[in-house]
Amino acid sequence: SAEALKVGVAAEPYPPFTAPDASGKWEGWEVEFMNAMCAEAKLECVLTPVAWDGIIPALTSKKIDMIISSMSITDERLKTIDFSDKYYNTPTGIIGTKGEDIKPTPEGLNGKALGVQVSTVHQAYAAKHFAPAGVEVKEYQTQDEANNDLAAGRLDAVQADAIALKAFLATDQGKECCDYKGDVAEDVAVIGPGVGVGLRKGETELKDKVNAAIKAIRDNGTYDTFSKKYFDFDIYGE
Amino acid sequence: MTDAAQAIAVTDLHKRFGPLEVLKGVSLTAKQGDVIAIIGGSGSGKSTFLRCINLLELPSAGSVSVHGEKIRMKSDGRGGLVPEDRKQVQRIRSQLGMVFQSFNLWQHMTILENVIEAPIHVLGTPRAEAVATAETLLKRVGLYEKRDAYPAFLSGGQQQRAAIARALAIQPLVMLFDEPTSALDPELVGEVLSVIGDLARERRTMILVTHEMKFARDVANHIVFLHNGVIEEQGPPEVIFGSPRSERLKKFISSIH
Amino acid sequence: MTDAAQAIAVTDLHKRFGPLEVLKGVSLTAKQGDVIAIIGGSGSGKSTFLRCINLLELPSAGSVSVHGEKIRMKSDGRGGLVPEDRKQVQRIRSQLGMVFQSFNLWQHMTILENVIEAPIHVLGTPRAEAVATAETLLKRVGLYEKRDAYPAFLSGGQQQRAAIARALAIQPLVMLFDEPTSALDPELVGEVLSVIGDLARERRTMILVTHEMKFARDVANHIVFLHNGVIEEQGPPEVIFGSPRSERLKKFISSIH
Amino acid sequence: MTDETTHAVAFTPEDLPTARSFFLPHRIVMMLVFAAFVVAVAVFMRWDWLPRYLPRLGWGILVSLVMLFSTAILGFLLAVPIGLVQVTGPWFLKLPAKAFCTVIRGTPLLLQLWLLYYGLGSLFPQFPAIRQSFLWPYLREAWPYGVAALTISFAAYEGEVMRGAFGGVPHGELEAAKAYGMGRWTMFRRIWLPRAIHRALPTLNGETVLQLKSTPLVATVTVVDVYAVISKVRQETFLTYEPLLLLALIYMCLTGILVVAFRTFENRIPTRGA
Amino acid sequence: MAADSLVNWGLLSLSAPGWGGVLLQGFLNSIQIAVGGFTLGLALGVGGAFGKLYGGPVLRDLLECYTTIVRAVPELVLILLLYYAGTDLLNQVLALFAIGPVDISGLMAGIFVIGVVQGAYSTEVLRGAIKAVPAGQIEAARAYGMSPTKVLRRITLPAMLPYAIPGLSNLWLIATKDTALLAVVGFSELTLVTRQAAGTTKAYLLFFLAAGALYLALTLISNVFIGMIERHARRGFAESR
Ligand SMILES: Nc1ncnc2c1ncn2[C@@H]1O[C@H](COP(=O)(O)OP(=O)(O)OP(=O)(O)O)[C@@H](O)[C@H]1O
Ligand SMILES: Nc1ncnc2c1ncn2[C@@H]1O[C@H](COP(=O)(O)OP(=O)(O)OP(=O)(O)O)[C@@H](O)[C@H]1O
Ligand SMILES: [Mg+2]
Ligand SMILES: [Mg+2]
Repeated sequence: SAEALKVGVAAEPYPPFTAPDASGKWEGWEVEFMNAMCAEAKLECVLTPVAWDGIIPALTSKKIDMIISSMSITDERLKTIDFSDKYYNTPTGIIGTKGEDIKPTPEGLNGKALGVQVSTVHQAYAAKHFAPAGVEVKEYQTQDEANNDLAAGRLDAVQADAIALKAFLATDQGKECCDYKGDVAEDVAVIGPGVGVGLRKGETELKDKVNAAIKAIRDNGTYDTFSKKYFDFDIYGE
Repeated sequence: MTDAAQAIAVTDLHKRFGPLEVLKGVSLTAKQGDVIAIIGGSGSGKSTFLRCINLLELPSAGSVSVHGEKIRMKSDGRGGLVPEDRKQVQRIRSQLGMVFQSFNLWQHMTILENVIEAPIHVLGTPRAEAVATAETLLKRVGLYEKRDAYPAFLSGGQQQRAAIARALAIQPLVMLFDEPTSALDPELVGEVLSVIGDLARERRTMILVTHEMKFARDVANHIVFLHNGVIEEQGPPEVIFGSPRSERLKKFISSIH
Repeated sequence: MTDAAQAIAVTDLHKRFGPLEVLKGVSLTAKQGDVIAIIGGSGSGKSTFLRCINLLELPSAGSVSVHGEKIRMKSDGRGGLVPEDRKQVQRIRSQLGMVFQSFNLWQHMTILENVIEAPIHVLGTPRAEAVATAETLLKRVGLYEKRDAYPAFLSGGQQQRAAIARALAIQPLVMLFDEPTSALDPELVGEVLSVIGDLARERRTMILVTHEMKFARDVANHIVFLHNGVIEEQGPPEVIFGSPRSERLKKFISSIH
Repeated sequence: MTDETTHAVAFTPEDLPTARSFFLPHRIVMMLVFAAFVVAVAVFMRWDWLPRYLPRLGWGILVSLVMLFSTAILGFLLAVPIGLVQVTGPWFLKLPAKAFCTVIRGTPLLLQLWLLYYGLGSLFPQFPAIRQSFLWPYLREAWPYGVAALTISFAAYEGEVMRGAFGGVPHGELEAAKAYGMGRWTMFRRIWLPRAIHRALPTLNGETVLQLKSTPLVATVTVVDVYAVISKVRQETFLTYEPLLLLALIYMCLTGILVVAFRTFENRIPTRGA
Repeated sequence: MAADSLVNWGLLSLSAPGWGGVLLQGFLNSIQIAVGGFTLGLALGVGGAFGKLYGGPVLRDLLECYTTIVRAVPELVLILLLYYAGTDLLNQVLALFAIGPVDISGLMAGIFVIGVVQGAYSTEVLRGAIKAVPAGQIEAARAYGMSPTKVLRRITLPAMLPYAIPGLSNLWLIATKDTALLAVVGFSELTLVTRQAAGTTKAYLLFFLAAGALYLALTLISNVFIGMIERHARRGFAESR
């Protein structure tokens, strides 16, 4: 049998997709997705936490074999690595301090401090649309830190994946400080068609297996079964 | 200021280090122009006595007056004395030029800087004036060429001469020397003694602790023999060296030669 | 092994340090039981000669035989010599007991450990046997009580005696001493010399470099006077000290007394 | 940390090569090999991103240097009293100073930084008084936390060095100052402190290089120094080695400049046998 | 909210709802890396020091480059470089010998990275220590016929220990603290798990203080042992009593 594949996830908590629990075990929607997909593809997968900002080099230097870490498929990334088909897609949104007048538009954010996670599509989006319009874009290593700084008043708003943001708003901390300001305008060129499994270039055999497995778990209902535990809507998107 | 001509007057000085009483009541008066040499065996309390004069050691009892001004002391409540007025002590110290056995030049300053330091920062002399005085003094001790060197690069004899210039720079009423040559190699002793000899011939008031008996005899007009914390005998050098009375002094003098 | 009674034979030894030729052809033979003292002024090459015998310095030319076995050397291609066979050198060194001016006891070992180190780790003597020998030797030099002390806690004289015991422990054919007392305070010299004197009286083969002329005269049966890298004069002590021929030796002897 | 250890972990002026030593034959060969390596790196690796990032890199270097100098100076100003009270202070000053040094030197700087930024920093906004105060605009930023953490760390390490330096000033030199009538403050200002700094200078060198080596940690709390700029390059270009190699080179140059500057400064007061 | 999270000691409990167990596991990882890295560094340092002192000119210069680079570049940068390049290189070298890529665990990579950094530091510490051994001690050993390796083993190494131990103990303390830097490559040592725990529970102060206490305890305990080792090593030194 083949050796175990190392699946890289960002070492920083990204609830509800990936986060360690108090016993050090990783949990979340994406962990379940990984388990289901690997089981379907008859792959032996080991979850391997890697620093987010080094996750692509880790893949190319063979420290890991796959990335399942809410990584959006973008043209920029496709120059370096390969992606499977998307396995989820959610809108990009903005949350901000309660009561403050913030809109998810360049004008509505003018003069405000907006937090994003580094090397995400959100960062690319903010750099392209907001930074030139006089928004102070601050970059964080992890989504968690950005959220935290929003709650701590160091930021006025945070842009990220709508689901991750809503998960944050559901926490005590999020409830208290912030509310959802709306989705940002579409820009597929930057935000891409959704989130896929990151793979090394040229490993088509693995890619085919993964694609087939994603399709299979969606067809046989497994995908929906574990998704229901986390979300009350269809995360696969259209 | 009862007697200005009286440069230093020490009365019944006692000094105790814990259980050890090092000075057991020493009195000494130095008139202006006096050159007093203090001799005695090792551990007899010579250095301690000298250091008590400028309060580097605090006496346990007794009093010190410099130029007729008595240093005011009060009891520290534990059987010792502490100065009443720190400012007074500092002022009086700045009238006493002390030269140490181990030179104690400030290593982070050049020779010139060493010499002008106290005039500028203690006496408040303007810098230009202090430098002018310092250069004269350094010429006098034969170190003018070395004025920009750091102490570590000088021989022991040169360092001690620089230390003498430094002490002279505050234009002290009295110079105090604590064995100024005993840290020097024999060849270097001469150059330092000759500088001190010159000062003595000018009748500058000096108190010197020394082991160089021949030198003491030549330059001092008064010799004090300290033994076991008391003045065992004192007098002019001819008497002390020529016809000592006490057994101990006789023994001491014969052991030196 | 042509002549086993010939403990050491040095033939036409030359030693150059860069441009400086320190030894300019020195030959010397020591028969078993000989006690040879090498004397000479400072810088005359005495230490260098001794160190060439056990190849702590590599000679530039010439040969050394120990107990009739010649140390094989080959040219190093730069005008010097290097040993052909390192094993042979190590074996021969273990037959020569060297005592250094500065003792060079191993500081991280006790006195006993110092003495048993070479027997165990060079000669392969079983530990128990080495300890037994060492204790005898330490008793002999009067250090048995100190066997578990570290060298730093001993006086210089005690350290040198321990060093002698260490050298004796390998049961050397020849003992080499390089000014064994010159790093000692005068009061401590006697105790070391008396130990060496005992060895000489047992007619143990020894070559010693020394500045103690009286001692050399008493214990040696042959004196070598080295000057400027050559043997200026040699012979029995009575002749060398009693009726020296060369001017230089005369001058040297008179300067010593 | 003793002087030797500082030397062992930081490149210091003693390590500077002399100009003449470069012209040994084997060195020339090695330098040629090295040059070939540099050429290979330049030619075969990707550097097309470099021009785009140059302005930001320059800015990042500036931020790193400002971080270094501000924290080293502030830290040193703290280190002086910390060192001093440990030598002469009463127990109620000595003890906290000692504890401060032990705790700071006993825990990783990264942890201290995060404790300040995420821990303390997330407490502040919960007090409306702080939130409304004039300090808030600064407390919102990341750099004050970076500066604070680096300053505290430098103060602790350097405090230990200054303790040794104050204690090591020969007693006689202080006595001489007293004997010429200097007051306590004059003596401290003119003799004790400069002499202690003079003694500590070689160690201070090493400690400053160590401080430079610590500055990239502030990038982990969103301060955009040169390390953060390079991180960004890495994330945007997905290159592994090129940006890191450049970063290493930048730090080597900074260290080199720092060390040369220190040597020049140190040579102004010569010490015997140095 | 902050007030109760500050005092919510339950979060530190060792079993599941508490994060104490994870923290301790991370601490254990840190210690393992520190021990491994320090040991590897020591081995490199012994080789490096002897190479620098007795090696040929080329070896000496190469070692000089090694120590210079490591001492001039921040650990954080070195750790990143070595973490990627080191394991990459290793695999490429192995590929040359037709051995497939080995699986380098985070632990091994961490030890390797800390070890290489520590190696340069140890080289300098040990070189200084070896130079401090009086030449006469080594000469005496040679004079009694010891072979070079025996001189090294029996005399040079033990004799230099007293000089090396203060420096080495500082390096050990540096090693324990440098493990925190591995957090930036996602290795779950104490600092990273602390951050994860703090991020999840929002009890930042509590967890960072707890981790600080663990590091400090390690330092203080180490100091006790170092003191004992040092006293033993300096037993032959007069000034120790
Ligand atoms: N700070 C001190 N604490 C305790 N005892 C001291 C102190 N200073 C001096 N003593 C003791 O006081 C005695 C006299 O010392 P002092 O230095 O005055 O002697 P001295 O006559 O100058 O001797 P020497 O010729 O050796 O310099 C000695 O027994 C010395 O040990
Ligand atoms: N390793 C060396 N390198 C260069 N020159 C040396 C070396 N060892 C000794 N010399 C020189 O060789 C000469 C002889 O030295 P040696 O030590 O043999 O003299 P010595 O007769 O033992 O003198 P002393 O009585 O002072 O010990 C001296 O001029 C010395 O400077
Ligand atoms: Mg005295
Ligand atoms: Mg000699």
